[in-house]
Amino acid sequence: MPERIIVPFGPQHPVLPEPIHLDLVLEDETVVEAVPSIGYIHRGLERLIEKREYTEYVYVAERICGICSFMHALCYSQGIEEIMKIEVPDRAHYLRTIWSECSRLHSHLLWLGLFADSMGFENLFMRSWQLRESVLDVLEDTTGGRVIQGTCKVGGVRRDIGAEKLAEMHRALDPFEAQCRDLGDVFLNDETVKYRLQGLGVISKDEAYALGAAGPTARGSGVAMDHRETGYAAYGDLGFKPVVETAGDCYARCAVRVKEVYASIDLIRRAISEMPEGSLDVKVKGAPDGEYFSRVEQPRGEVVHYLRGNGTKHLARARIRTPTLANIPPLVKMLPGAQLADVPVVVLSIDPCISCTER
Amino acid sequence: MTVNEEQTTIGVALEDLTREVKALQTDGYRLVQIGCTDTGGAYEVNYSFDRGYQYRNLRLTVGPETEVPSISDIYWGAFVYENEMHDLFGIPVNGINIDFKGTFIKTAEKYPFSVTRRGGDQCRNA
Amino acid sequence: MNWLIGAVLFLILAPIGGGLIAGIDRKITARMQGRVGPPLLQPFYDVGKLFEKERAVVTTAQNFYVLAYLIFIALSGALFFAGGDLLLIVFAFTLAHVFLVLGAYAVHSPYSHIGAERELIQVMAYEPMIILAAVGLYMVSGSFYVTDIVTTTVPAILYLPGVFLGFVVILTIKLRKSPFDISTSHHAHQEIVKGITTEFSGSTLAQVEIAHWYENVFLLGFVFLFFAWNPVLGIIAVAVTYLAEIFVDNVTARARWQAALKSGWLATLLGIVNLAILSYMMLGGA
Amino acid sequence: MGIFQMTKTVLRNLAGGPATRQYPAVPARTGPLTRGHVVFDPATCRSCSLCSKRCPCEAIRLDKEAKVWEIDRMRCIACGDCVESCPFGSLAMEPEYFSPVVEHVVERYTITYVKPEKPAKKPADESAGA
Repeated sequence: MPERIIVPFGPQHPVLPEPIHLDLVLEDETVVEAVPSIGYIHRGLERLIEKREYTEYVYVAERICGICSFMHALCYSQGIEEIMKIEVPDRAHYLRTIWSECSRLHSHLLWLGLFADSMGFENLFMRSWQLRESVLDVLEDTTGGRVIQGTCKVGGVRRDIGAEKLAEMHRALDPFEAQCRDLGDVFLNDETVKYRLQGLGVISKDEAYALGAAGPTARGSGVAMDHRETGYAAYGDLGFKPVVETAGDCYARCAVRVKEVYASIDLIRRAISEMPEGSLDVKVKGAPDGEYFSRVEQPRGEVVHYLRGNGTKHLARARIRTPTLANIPPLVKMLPGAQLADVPVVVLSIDPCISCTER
Repeated sequence: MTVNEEQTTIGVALEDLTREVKALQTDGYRLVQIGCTDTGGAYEVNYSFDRGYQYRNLRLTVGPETEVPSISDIYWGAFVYENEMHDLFGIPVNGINIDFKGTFIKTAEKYPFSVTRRGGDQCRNA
Repeated sequence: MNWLIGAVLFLILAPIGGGLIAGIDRKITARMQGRVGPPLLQPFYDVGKLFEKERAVVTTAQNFYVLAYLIFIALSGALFFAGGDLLLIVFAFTLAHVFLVLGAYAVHSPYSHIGAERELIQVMAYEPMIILAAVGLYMVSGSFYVTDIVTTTVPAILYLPGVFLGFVVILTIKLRKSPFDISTSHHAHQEIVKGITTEFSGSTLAQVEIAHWYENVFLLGFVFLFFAWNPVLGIIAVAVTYLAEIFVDNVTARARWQAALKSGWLATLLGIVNLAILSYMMLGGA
Repeated sequence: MGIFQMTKTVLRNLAGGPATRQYPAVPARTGPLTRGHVVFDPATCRSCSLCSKRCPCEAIRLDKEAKVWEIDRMRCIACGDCVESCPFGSLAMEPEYFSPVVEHVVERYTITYVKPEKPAKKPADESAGA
């Protein structure tokens, strides 16, 4: 039997700027076992709900993650609205959809950049982030924040996007899509990228389903599961089909995200042209009493906010299951058999967001 | 195509847990999450499952020191949630396939969400 | 006396030239990536800062090995510019890398150990090709001495296109450029952190960096040999080759070590085929 | 073309010049809505303390007796909730980011608002800004 060595990976590793620790048991350069551990930055945000009024917790929920921030706020608000039976105006639904998809765009472009970096393709990394910057500019112009938008609230949204800005965004979409397609072509067609990704970290459809994989990790294995299909916010009006790849390897997971970038651009375009007029929010009175499992599709997969109110201004419990936590078991199954050189690629292919996980 | 999401919650007794979970697995449900809520002296443990956006919850109510059987032999991926139950709430879980024995989530304080600790840890901001 | 002047000039000017080349490299790379990039003299600032750092070492032996690495790299370059024997130069060059690998093995860090293993694989990948290049130049000019190769009037590149191409491939390994930056890269974003140089710090790391500058100048001098019959063309060829390396660095992902080894040997094969045809032609012509 | 797919982008970058800016020599891009930092106007504050109640991170403290309004910049997350909740328009959000500091200072203001002499049914024209 070859000699085994243990290579620590993380919690502070330059290729993965997230505090997850993996003990990699190696035989030569092949991984035989990977043991993950987290909890380096646990913040106890779930307990903070007992000290904050439910309307203010939106800002805390938004700060669970710096990338899916808007979607955490959206998921939380939707949960409260469901418990309190609040009907949100249509325009708020559409604005929420636009900001959600902008967040998805910036998250996926960020991920594509990090992914390129993990396989040593610096130029592609720079290009992805350069494109992401234009999405962030739009977010800053419309919400006031680059990554923490702070525009979602219980009962609607806090800000409107003016007709002029909407038209400008609509005009900018076509050139932006062309640039994204150039970028996507590199990810999907470049030989060196394919050589690094194809056949790596394969997880079958059944396995992905049984392990409870979420988001692009599941869809890359052929599980057609995307919470946007349930038609929350304006997705029901806009119509939506999940992007599915069947190979189940890192290349498939990358392809899912690249195609979701295109799909998001398309959704934004349609949401802008079908934007209804109307009010932005409804007045929220009273306090939530009841419980609800609110679910939203984040860039990384489905997030679950379990909210439970007891008739006071303070909720009794918020439990947040982030997609990365659900994707850790598939990751543990993917790693054995991979080369050490491929470990960063495999780990990044689930798009780990540890700060989400350590809510 | 829009699918309507439905949520149902059913209570389950401790001794029926593994049998019920097994039945759900045979029906093709996937495990979404396991989450605990403390209800003042006891815990509610929600085992959430999903099949085609139909959401089902098994709700187990246990006392502070009650041992809960692991479902990780049915759903392999359950170990993350069960370790979390143990590390944050101090609920002993029996027979997890990958048992981190309290080191999965390394918090400064042991069992920060445990009911027996209530009142002891005041939030600094409050 | 000419040989001494060449060697001394190399020892003094190569670090300056190598640093400038590194600075230009970083600037061009930055522009290819749409960045502003660091100032031209940034590599010198970096090395200067490294020398000011506190000496923190795990095993003192590593300092010795790295110093030996620097000395032998400088020696092989000096021999080259003094017009010495190519075979001796290649030997000194290889020995230098053995010292670097030993330096990395001297510390007990998994990252630097794996980096050292990969460095050995790289040596395996590029070594045959460097020897073939020396043999090819001998076949064209009839001498292993750099002085004779430089003064020859035969356009070596026309006889050795395969050997030159093969040499360019292994140059990517030697310059530590993507796709073959497997043992260490210029940016620590790698699965083995910074590979072979992970555990070197302060002045030791500065020595590695200076050795790298010497090495680059030496290797570009090697490229020049293929075009020695026309010095102007030679300098243009060196610049174009280096630009091509930067370009390749920017349009490829990092390969696994298996691919690096395979490419190195494919390059060697190309060189062997070239030499076989050449010797057949020479025998046929003779 | 499978190999060297990136060529197009590389050439475009070479021709188009850098896309980055040399921050902080060149200031960061901000929009009119950018939430930079909160500014306080002590002349209009009527000590209603809504801002400190609404603040999700308890960065604002108000002492009605001493007429002191405090903000802890290190706690403030610039969400803008206080600005929206202020009924007198004493708070505003400026788009510039607060410059980094090396020590923890709590900014303190003394409220200079003086109640008008006689309640002459002053119309509430200073409604909430932002």
